[in-house]
Amino acid sequence: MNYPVIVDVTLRQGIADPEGATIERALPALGFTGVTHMRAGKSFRMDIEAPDEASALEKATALAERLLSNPVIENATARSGTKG
Amino acid sequence: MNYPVIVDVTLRQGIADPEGATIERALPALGFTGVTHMRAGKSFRMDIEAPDEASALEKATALAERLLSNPVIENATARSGTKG
Amino acid sequence: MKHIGVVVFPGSNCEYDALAAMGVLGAQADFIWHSETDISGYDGVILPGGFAHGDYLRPGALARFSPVMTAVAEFANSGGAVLGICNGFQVLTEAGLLPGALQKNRGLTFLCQPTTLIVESTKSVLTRGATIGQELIVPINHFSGAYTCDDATYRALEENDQIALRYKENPNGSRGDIAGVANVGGNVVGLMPHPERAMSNLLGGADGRVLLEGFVNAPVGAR
Amino acid sequence: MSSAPESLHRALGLTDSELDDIRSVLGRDPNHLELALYGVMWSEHCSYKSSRMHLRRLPTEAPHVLVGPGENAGVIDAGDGIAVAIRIESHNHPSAIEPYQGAATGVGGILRDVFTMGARPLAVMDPLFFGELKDARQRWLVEGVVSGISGYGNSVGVPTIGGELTFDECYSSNPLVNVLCAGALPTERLVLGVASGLGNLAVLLGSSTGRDGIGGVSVLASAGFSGEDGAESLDDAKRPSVQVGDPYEEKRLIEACLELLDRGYVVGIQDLGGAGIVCATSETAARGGVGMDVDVTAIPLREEGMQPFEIMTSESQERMLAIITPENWPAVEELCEKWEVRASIIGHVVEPSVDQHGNRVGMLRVRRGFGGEILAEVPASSLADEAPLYDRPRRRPANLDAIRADDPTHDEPVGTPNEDLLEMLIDPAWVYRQYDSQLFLNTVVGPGRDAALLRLAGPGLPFSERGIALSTDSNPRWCALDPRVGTALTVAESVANLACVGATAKAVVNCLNFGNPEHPEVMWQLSESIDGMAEGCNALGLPVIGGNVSLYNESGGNDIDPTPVVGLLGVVDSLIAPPPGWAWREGDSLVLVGKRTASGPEAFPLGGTRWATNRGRRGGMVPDFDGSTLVPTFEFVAAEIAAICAGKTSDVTAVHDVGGGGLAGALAEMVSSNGIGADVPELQGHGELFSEFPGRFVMATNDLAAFRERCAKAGVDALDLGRAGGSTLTIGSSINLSVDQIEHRRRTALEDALASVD
Ligand SMILES: Nc1ncnc2c1ncn2[C@@H]1O[C@H](COP(=O)(O)OP(=O)(O)O)[C@@H](O)[C@H]1O
Ligand SMILES: [Mg+2]
Repeated sequence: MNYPVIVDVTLRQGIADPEGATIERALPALGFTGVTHMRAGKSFRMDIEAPDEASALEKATALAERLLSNPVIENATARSGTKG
Repeated sequence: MNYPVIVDVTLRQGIADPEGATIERALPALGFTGVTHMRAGKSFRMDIEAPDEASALEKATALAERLLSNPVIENATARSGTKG
Repeated sequence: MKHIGVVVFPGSNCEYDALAAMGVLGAQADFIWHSETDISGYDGVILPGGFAHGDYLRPGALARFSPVMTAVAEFANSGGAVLGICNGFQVLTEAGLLPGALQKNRGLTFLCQPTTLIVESTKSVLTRGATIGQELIVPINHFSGAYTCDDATYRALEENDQIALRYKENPNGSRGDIAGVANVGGNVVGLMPHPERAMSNLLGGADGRVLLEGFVNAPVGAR
Repeated sequence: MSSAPESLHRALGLTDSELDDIRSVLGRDPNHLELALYGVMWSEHCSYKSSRMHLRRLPTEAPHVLVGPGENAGVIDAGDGIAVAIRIESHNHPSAIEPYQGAATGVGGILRDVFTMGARPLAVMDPLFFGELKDARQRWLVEGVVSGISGYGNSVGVPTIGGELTFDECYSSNPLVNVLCAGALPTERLVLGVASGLGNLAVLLGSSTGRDGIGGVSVLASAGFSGEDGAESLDDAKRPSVQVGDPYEEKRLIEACLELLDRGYVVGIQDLGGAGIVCATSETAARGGVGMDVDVTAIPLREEGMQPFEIMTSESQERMLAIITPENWPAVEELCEKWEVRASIIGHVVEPSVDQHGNRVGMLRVRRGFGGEILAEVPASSLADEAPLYDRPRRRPANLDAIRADDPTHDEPVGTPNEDLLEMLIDPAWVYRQYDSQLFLNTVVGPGRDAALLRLAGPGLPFSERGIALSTDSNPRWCALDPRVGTALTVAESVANLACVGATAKAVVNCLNFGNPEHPEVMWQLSESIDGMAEGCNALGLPVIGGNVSLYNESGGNDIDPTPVVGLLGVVDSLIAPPPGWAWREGDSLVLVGKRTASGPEAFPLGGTRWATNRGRRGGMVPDFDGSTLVPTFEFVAAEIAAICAGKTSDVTAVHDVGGGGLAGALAEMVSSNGIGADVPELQGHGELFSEFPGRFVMATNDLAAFRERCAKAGVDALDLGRAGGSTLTIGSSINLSVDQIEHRRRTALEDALASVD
């Protein structure tokens, strides 16, 4: 079976996020107020062939940690996506 | 109140995704097989001040469409995040 | 003497180069800081290369909200000559003044190298002095230079003769080998290669001259 | 002020005797915060405590030197009212852990060192050293480091115009990422990092301060990696040291600082690098002989709950400290607002105190609020300049004689010379294509040639017809065999590179990358290498105007080969036409200029060459350094090419120095640059094909007689090397390769290696 999986990669706490900070700084001028703690992250959507969903997620987690993120600055988590 | 919100930005269907394709091509060599349809996307986490969650999400959707994505190539959706 | 404005966003970095090129061509050129709202008095406007607002979010995404862009849009809509080079091209697409979008290069790396361009149309203010089929060697310097658009837009570009320049050998995965496009009127044009870097044999070639000369000497639009 | 617990100093990287030194400076026990300040400022990285006594042996003076070692960057007078600032630094350990950000923040740091002097950064170079690419981790490092330099350098808007790329097993666990920056300024605008003027304000510019890089200098840069697998074994405790670069912030900071200087609003300015605010405030105060009161509550923070020691030692990137008069504050604030650069008054310049001996001592006081509680109070100069000096034990490696005796010079060739030659050709274009090398319209010769050559021009500079040339060089294989001679030869190699673009060498900066200084063999290598650099520089008439020492480049107890990197700055007096480059024309005569054979016992030594290394032979002897033959050769070549740059007609059509890959390598590189082959008569075996000693140039001319006459007049040897033409490179009976084969191999070697799968 093929299971849709999403891997979210976010910056670890305490790691500076210049992109998020720059976007946040720009918002008031665009008329968006009351937005704080903006953090930019990445996501990867994929289909994973596995006997069941749990092992698909396991595979995705390994992939997330080994390839899609650098654990020194990033956290990566896998969740199941929706078909489509 | 401040509501945590996540905006997911993905490439529109039919738009080439060289990043996703490159990762997918590299996978077998690293021992990951059975991974297909890899698509790279972005996510933005933020806190939005609003009277209730629904209006926070509404504000996030406007932000997502006006700024966080380029509708020529991307789709954007807002969902509520978890506190923390 | 023509008077050209070079828009400077925080993070722009080719503004001095654009200014120098204008000087070589005998035009008077001045910087326009991005917070300016009045750009009257210019015969043409250049959005130079660089990383406006750090290119954060997407190249051009934050810059298009800079106050000056409202004035640039008005200038463009009234027929004024507007040229976006590299990052400036990205800003113009984000602002909706040119169709399409620019995505990361196919190889996912920044590319700084000479490219050979083929002039596809002489309808734009940039290519009006060149001849169709003319080959020009002009360097590229970008990470997100792959021109992207949907099928309908691409057809429209071809039908309206909006494709100004194509690469002879596609370096970045650009749709249809597109290096530069114009709006329907031909007065707004954007390209990823840097003609201002090809203005002198001391620096490796002067093929950019025919492009920028055409731009500087474009008849002043109905404004 | 409560005093610190007994063992805290060790956790902060201070030894017991260093704690005693601190006690005697203060005349009391230090408190926790004071100890933390000493911990970072007396770290190897900040204090040069193991190397300082040796560095004093370098020549540092010449009439054109405006600023020598000791400041943020060295500065020379380049003529026409323009001064050039230059500095090189390492970012080795951060890059091993997070290659993208490690390299990116390395670029950010070196730029700040240069614009601190009032110079606009105009060029970056990046000497890089990795393990062999057959290892997947090395490929990850290479891709990360190169994209980090590309991502930061391109975005901040400074062209990267050259560097180095070396692969060797010894860097597998400890890659080296050095970055050099050169910038220019109107000579009269030169500023130094000095705080003076009682009542003046210390203003922090740029990013807010977070917990990033706390203890970076003491933990990351002043200790080795413990495990076999280098950075992979790094424990979690060291991880928060990773910093993220923000080139957009830096770009605005550059523009704001240069404008502040232009307008004369600034008395002194200093970048924040290693050791953050404590370093910048104590150094500026110490240089000015004044005291400084710093208010920790005035520093904008990015994170909540930060302790004073974290605030004072954080290495958050993209920050500068400006000393201004109070009257200028409103103007400074307004200018910074325009550039969207945050500016906060964090310190006051105060009267020095008088100590028990009646001496005036500028104190660094950390307070909670101006005039508020004093959290720390120490003499600024004791932090900045009075770290202990160590004469660490030195020992010549016991196995050095055996290694030298294992000389490959007389090895029988195993493969054919054709194969040997192809194997050593590699064009680093995959790397430098990722760098914007053309910004500012100055780049006459970009990356990929012998040296980079730029017009000496930039925003705000007076007009000049001059050019500047830059090169970085290293030869760790030679330096492993003989660090003294190897380093001297590296200097020579660098001067040769500059001669190829017509430049006269003016000043050296160096980055000394070595292993663990607590290993006596490493200290011996360092000391020998410094002597070699002094010898090379003296012979070639060059001052050393700055540098950086990176120690503890080791992993699992194994030190890297000694890797002194030489950065060389030269000047071309008139640059109105490009130098000839490598591309000869059909029918040109080829000449080997310079002494045909090496100085020393072997005519064509192969120790330390690519040829030997490629067959796993790492022993042997290096050639001697002989300044008396090098100087006239370099001067002759530089003058020949300078004439062309000045617009004179010349019969010389191409030039390239003989370096890595030897004479055969040089010829192959020239062939591949223009697609025209050459027919060269038989040389003296594979020794002459592949020996790499410097002082030789391949030059092409379309008037052999005239050219030979000029060589003779200059007293420089000239050996006929045959003719350019055709579509093959033939060297006697040993080399016969098509131009296409050579070109293809050079172009694809690196990309193929990066794409390989293990
Ligand atoms: N190998 C060296 N040769 C000459 N000067 C050196 C060397 N290493 C360091 N220096 C000089 O010592 C001074 C202090 O260096 P450093 O502490 O790295 O500066 P920063 O505080 O800017 O990081 C610099 O001016 C530098 O030029
Ligand atoms: Mg410094």
